[in-house]
Amino acid sequence: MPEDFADGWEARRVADRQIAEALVVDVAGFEGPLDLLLTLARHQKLDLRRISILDLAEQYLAFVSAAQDLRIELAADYLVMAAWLAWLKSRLLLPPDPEADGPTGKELAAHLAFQLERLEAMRTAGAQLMGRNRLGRDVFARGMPEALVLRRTVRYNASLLDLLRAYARVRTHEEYRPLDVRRDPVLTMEAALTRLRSLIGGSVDWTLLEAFLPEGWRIDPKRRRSAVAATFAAMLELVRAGEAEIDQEAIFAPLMLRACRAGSGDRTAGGNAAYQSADG
Amino acid sequence: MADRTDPPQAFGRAVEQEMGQLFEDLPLAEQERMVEAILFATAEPQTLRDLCARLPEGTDVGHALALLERRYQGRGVHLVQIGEAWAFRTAPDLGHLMSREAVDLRRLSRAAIETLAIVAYHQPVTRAEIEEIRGVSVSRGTLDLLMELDWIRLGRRRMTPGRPVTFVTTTGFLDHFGLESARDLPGVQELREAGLLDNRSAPGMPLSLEDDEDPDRPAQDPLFDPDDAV
Amino acid sequence: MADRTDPPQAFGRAVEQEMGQLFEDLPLAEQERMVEAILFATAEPQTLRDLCARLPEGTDVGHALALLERRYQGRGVHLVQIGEAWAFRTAPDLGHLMSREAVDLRRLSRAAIETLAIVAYHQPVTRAEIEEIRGVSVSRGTLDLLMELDWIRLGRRRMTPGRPVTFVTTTGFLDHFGLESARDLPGVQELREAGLLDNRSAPGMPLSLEDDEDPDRPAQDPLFDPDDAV
Repeated sequence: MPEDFADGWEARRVADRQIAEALVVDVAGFEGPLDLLLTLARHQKLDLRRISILDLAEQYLAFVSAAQDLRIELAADYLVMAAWLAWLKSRLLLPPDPEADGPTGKELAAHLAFQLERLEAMRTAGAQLMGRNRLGRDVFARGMPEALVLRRTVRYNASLLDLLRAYARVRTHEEYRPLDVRRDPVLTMEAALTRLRSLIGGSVDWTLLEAFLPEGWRIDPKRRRSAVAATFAAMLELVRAGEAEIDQEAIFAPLMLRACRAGSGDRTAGGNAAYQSADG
Repeated sequence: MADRTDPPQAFGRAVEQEMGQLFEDLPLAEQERMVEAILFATAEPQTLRDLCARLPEGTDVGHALALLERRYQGRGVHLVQIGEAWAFRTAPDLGHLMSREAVDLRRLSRAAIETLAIVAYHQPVTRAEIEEIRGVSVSRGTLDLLMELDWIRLGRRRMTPGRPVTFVTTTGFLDHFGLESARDLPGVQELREAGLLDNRSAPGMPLSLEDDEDPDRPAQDPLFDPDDAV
Repeated sequence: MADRTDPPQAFGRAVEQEMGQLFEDLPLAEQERMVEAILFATAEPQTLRDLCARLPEGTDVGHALALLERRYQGRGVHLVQIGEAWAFRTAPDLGHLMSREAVDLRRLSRAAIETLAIVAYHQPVTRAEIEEIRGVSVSRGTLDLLMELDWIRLGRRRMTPGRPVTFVTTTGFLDHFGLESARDLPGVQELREAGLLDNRSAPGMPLSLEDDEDPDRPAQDPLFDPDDAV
């Protein structure tokens, strides 16, 4: 490497570091490594087509190391870019290896330059768009749209976004559920019956009616009352169908239920049967 | 612009009036197009005073209105005076063309939009499958509404026992939602990446069997409550 | 509207066509004022199809629009073409007169502006391509916001591995930014000539985020069955 090149290099390094340090403070303001590179490139040359990718890589690396010296945490993609630029730099500095396949350093540098130019072009385009005559600010639509009511039709409206959100909701099942359950505080007898039928098989021993109340129907008095009534009706239904037996020691004593064992014939089992204290 | 009328302006106006003798007033044609634009864009009929407040000093609003009224004579839209105010109105003989404007927009119920989404993503899909995916039963009315809206229609019968009918989406559906084909609907992953899907909880969770907004929810849901097993 | 072809309608149409021969078509001037009335009455751009649906059979809407466009040249209100649709809009140089009607335009983040520009200039464009151009992943809610503003929508899926969805701009976008079509985007010709709109693939850059292949393929897969193609 020629010496004057090395000297120039040192001088530039100092300048780069100064730029980099000025930028470090503001690292949060960058939208990713490409944005940072574009800013560095702009510091280098106004015409992006004439920037030196080698210098740019050097500036970027200086920036990253300065940020690290200052113990500023950089997002991983900044470091990935740094590693890649370091590698690109070595590729640009070393004579090309005729054996190596894949893109040459020059090609990679050209693509990076293209990316920077493209990003800047889009940024400019965005600014131009925003600066156009805009509807509702510079240009106006009819302020008094006329709707002469002759025929009134109902049109249901839903946007694609509504549709996508609905699907997302269905697929993830994480809809917002309010704490107060706005369900009618009535448990239907059918519901209680279905539930009881499926549970009764497991109840060989006398079990309190209350143990069969569904979760969520046990605390709130209104709901509990409805659940007890429905479950009681369902119990009677099961007894009538010969699927269960029911027992009560005395009037207003707890009601107990168990599955009807075929051939047990113990239909009038005494109230002394030990019952589970399975109160929920 | 000159729409403020605080005292300093009154002084300014006097000056401007004098200036008006020095500088040319706005050409009448320009005044006319200004009035035209204002009357087109405002939501309320404008009185002479309203118009004056918006227009540059020295505008002869009355003259501009007269020119404008003549210009729109016999056109599809007329300039009409309503009390003290002015507005554009459709020519009375063309009112019938606007009859289609009278539509009531209503939002689709949550059950309906979810059902529609499921049909869109899973078509051809049977009612039982829709219910399985939503975790709640689908009322006949919901499907009827969607069919009436011409967003879904019956597809082929499924060649399974019972030969259930299937539902598919229509061209009307694509039209309404601005899709070129149902294939263009984004996948779950893409929805999440577009930020449409809140991924606080992992997908693939068991179907929730409760939907408190759905009255005809199957009655067996408490069965699946593990706490409840005796 | 006219996408159903059930017999009664077809019959009615045939009758109308015959009538068209019996009765003179509407004079052009009359057609022009009808189109004028409809476009004046609605705030939303109307497509040729919308207009045809409202006008009597045999109306030469294209011709009427051309006449109307010429008539409103240089006026306070212009007839403008927005994609496939037409609308009256106030002349841009008079915007200051309507400052009271001005709505607060939502300030967009830099990310949103850039993303919008990329969709506009590169459409149809995939999320991965947007990310490749910006060098960062598309932040949550950006595409969402642009869709909500009705500036972008889903286009066709790209027929590449993973079949990613694409984004394109809407008529609402053209309307908002006063563009007749995406070909009129500022500087688009120059950018194309400079090769900056080419889809140049990266020779092994770390910036190309190639995660279009989504791992949990959405459940709508059967939809994308090639046998299903219409």
